[in-house]
Amino acid sequence: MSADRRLRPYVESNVIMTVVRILSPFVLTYGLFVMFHGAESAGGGFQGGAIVAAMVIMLAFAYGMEPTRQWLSNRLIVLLMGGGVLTFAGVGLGAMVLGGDFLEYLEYGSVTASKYGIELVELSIGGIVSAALTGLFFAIVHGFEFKRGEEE
Amino acid sequence: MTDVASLRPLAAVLVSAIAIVGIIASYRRPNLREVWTILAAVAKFGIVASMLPAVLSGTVYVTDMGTIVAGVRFALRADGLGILFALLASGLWIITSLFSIGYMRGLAEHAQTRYFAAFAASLSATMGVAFASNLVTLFVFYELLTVATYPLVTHDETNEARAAGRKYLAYTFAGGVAVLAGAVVLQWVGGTTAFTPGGIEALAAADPVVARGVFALLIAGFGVKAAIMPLHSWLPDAMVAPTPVSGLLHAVAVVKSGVFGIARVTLDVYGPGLMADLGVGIWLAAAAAFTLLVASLIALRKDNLKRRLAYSTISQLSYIVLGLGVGAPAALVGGLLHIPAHAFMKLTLFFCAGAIHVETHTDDISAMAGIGKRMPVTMAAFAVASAGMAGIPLLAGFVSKWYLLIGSVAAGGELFAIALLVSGLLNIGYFWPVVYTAFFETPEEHDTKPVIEGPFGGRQSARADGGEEHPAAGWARRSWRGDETTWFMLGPILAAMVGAVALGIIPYQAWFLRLVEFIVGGL
Amino acid sequence: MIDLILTRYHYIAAILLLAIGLYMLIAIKNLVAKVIGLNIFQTGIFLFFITTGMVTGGAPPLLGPHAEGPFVSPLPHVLILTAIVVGVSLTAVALTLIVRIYAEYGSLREDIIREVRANE
Amino acid sequence: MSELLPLAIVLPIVASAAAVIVGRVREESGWYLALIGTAVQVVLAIGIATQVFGDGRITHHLAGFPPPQGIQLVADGLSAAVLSVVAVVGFVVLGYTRGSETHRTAFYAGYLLLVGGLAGVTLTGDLFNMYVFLEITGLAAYALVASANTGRSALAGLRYLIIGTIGASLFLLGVGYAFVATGTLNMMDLSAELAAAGYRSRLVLASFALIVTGLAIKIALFPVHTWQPEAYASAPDSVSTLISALVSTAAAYAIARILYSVYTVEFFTAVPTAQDLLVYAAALSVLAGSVLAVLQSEIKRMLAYSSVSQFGLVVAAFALANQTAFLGGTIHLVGHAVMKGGLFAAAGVIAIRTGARTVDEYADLAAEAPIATGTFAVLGLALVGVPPAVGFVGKWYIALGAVAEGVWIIAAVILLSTLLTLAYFARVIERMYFGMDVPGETAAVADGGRPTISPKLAIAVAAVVAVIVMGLGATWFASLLEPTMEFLFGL
Repeated sequence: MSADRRLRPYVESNVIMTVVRILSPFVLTYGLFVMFHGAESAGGGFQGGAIVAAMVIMLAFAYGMEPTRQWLSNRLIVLLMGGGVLTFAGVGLGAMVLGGDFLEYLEYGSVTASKYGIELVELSIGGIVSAALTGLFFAIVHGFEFKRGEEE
Repeated sequence: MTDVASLRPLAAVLVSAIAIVGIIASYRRPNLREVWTILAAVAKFGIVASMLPAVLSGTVYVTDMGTIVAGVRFALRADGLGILFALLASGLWIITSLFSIGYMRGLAEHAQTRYFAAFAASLSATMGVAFASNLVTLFVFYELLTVATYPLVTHDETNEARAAGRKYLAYTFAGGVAVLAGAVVLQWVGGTTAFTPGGIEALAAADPVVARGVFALLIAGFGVKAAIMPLHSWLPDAMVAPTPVSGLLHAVAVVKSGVFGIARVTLDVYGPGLMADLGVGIWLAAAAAFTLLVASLIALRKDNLKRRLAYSTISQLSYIVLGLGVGAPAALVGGLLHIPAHAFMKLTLFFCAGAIHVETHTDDISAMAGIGKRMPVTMAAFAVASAGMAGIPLLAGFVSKWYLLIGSVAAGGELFAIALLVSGLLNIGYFWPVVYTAFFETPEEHDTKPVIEGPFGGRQSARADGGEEHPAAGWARRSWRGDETTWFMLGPILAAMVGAVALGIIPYQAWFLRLVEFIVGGL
Repeated sequence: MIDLILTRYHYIAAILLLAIGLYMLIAIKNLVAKVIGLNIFQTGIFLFFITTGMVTGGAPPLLGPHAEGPFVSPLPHVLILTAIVVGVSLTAVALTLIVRIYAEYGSLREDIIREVRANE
Repeated sequence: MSELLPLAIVLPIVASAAAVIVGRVREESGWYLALIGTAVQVVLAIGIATQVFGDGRITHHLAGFPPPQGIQLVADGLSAAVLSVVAVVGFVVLGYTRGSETHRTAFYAGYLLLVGGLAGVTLTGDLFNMYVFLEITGLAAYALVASANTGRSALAGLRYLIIGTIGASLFLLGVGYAFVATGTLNMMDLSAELAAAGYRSRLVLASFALIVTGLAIKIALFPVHTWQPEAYASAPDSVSTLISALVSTAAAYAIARILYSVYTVEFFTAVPTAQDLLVYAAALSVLAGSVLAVLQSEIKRMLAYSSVSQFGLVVAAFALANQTAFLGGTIHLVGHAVMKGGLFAAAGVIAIRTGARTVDEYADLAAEAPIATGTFAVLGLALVGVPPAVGFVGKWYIALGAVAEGVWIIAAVILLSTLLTLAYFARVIERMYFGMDVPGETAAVADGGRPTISPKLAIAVAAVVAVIVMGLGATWFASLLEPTMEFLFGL
């Protein structure tokens, strides 16, 4: 397993690298766009997170696994995951603190406030899903030095 | 029958349980450990004896500890039958613990702390069995008794002992399951499993098929420990245990808890009346009669002394079951009186076997020619006790057999009376050779089969392994107590023999007959 | 029989996917193929769920100023969204375990692994 | 006071996330966060239990939506009992992980996720939500089983994952069929809608069969138990203690919840064949589990097969569908969790102190590890059903329920299970105490090794005490459960 890590599994091709370099900003913004929409229109954290994760994996294919892995430091992935769960729980528990049930957005005052609440939750879920998927992908690619995080 | 709430029954059960802690705590100092056992034995006997006069005058001590299962009280009741068994077991525990000390030190046995702790545990379980107020509480202590006696059966840790232990566990747990099944169906049919003198009324109303089924289950369950014929084969194998274990447990505590269970079922769950209507009493008596005859026949052939005594226990226990099965008042008195009678006599015999094993390391009767010269007092006690077993007057065996005979004739069971008499003859058949070869023969001109010629037994039985040959000069006669056993063993032998004789001559004044008549009267 | 197939074809497709998935799980020796089989098995169930939400002639379930008429029921879609994420995370954990097994036993085929373990 | 319910689920998951984050900063913090998390969980569980046993069921609507649409959390007597066992065992077993090999934060994150998932399964009132929590529990369990860094545990983890996922997917398919038949997923609503949809309709029957098969795989009943022995045997001792006590227990609770809250007792009266099938399959599991357990040489595999047999007993009790059998099933469910957890803990201590892992290596251990073998023997006998321990009380009620139902074969199997369990425990106890070789002869010997108490041993001893106390306190627990049974049996 470790023997073939030095070998580059595929030939670096400029075509893919340029296409990916052009595509990535648009796909990432589209992913964010999907994450934001969840309250009144189609969209949501899961799909957005999946799109962002797909883009990061495409980057890894284009620019090689190891460089992308070094670029995406482990701490960022863990912070994104942990932070996402804590914000989701925070929004839910906040509603309870204000006297409503768990995740009762109307407790946050008006309808718009609840819309923002939903979008905040969608964003945190997007963060969790994208971080989890990229983290797991790199764990598999990297062999087994880094113990996989389980909190999908 | 006025119930008096008191802690004495619970105290009787817990005394030896506390002693276990003391025994294990003082595992470094054997003498202190033995003191714990003696103290517990005396205290337990004291508590039980203190309840005797009140019970004879009709009061019943009850300790109620809430419900163990919905609708079932976890309570200990010291009624007549309970006191009879408890008095017997705790009394004999005193002399048996003395004997055990002599025996274990004589043979320098291993794991003595475990031995004495298990002994104390089995005695507290026996008290629980005696004082249980309903079938479920009886089952609780019945299972605990099995668990407590298992270490004693497999004490020697040889392959043979382990096999005997496995067989013992399998049989007794199977019996436990049968009792549990009976109790469950009884709770469902009769609504209660509490012991009520004269039987549970709701049981009479239940349909006969289920009632007979429950009776079969309960008798099979207790029958395992009471060693009724088809379920008996664990008892001879358990003789591989040290002799005091065979003495108290297999002649007093374990088998007696089986017979005691059958007594509870016949007297306090069904009652003689209902047993007669269901026609199950006859089947029970028939099984008992079959057992007592066949067991005596097998005993004739056994060359190992302890195995012969084991089969004699199986047949004697069936005397008791026969009495309970026949159901006539006199037979009930005979059966219940045979519990203490047989206990005293059989204990004496086992103690003698133990003393012979410690002093001369011989177990087989064919190797005991002329041993009377070496150990005259022990063999004299053996002779007296075996005479009692055969039912010779002025000894305990005669009194109970007398009542049994009258009862079975009164109830129209002449066949059972004949069976009892034939069994008496067979008893002589297998006890007399032991006494004869001990006193009237010398190792040289020793006739191996004084009574029965022919194909059964014979000379080719294996020599006792490990035991040294008799000394060339035969059992040279030395001073009176010469090399008898230490007082630790001789004392209990004589005490048990005196008990057997006392029960023979003055059974009423020795409380037991009075207690039995009080029980049978109260039905 | 024909109209049954014409009207119920999506159920048949779902059952086929289930069957294929199970077959792959049981018959194929390669561990990665088993995980793929597992995914196909789950996709079959997702297909079954999604198709139950279909309302002929229903409008997409979006409340807006001029939305009217029968809506396609959104509930199965929401459920399957969660189920997809669960499926993905299961596949990820399975693949990580397969990496460890490969590192330990040097093979991905179940029978070879059993031999390697047998003579360990 | 119904806020406790969501807290009991969210807090462990939040603690798990916090453990991951704090774990990056300080490596050692994993265990302490887990301690705080499970301690709070115990307090919440006791709060919920006192509330439920005080004044009946409490419900909580997530996000304020009323039941048919929104997800509803429900706690009644049964779920409060199982939740308390989950919380207490989760807290106690944590002490076990402290002593043993130092675990990384990922282990404790998985540990807390498992406790959170179990709390979710116990409290949820929505069928699909139960699938999600079953998967969360499963995921954490697969990861924990594979956390021992041997090849064997990775293979066992993968096998557990594949078979567990098939089980969960069948459960999901069953939920799908129920959803199609009725249009709702809330359990209370479903019970009414299913009755309206007709119990004998093919859709409802299919959903029942799929859900019960899926959960049977999760509980590891006989035909579909193949993942359990290898998973328990190769997992680290602390993990196998936790999982053997809780994961199957939660799945068995799920079957009870579905049999009584979703398909209710009328379903069994309407479709007696379903009841017979379930009861006889469970009885088969009792017999087969015990026979397989006797054949094992490795102790943990033997205990795993013993779980297969004991859960057969629990499922048979729930399938008998009368009050006494239900009570017996609940008592045995809770009792078995404590007994099996204690047995695995004791086996772990014995393995650490004497290195013995198989039955033959257990020869003559009484001298080397007196207290550990003592607790193993007592817990074994408790599981066999020797009275005052809780094993006997559960078996008594189940047998009484079976007899009251008139199902004699099942009553016989239940009572026979005592002997079957004895078959594989007596073998071990005999080797432990009466060993293989005959020890030397010593005069008036004083024997018994020097007993030392390590935290792990304290857990096994605590299990013994708990088993005896629960045995004696069973009738008090029965009275507590009375209102729940009235509600579930719709009297």
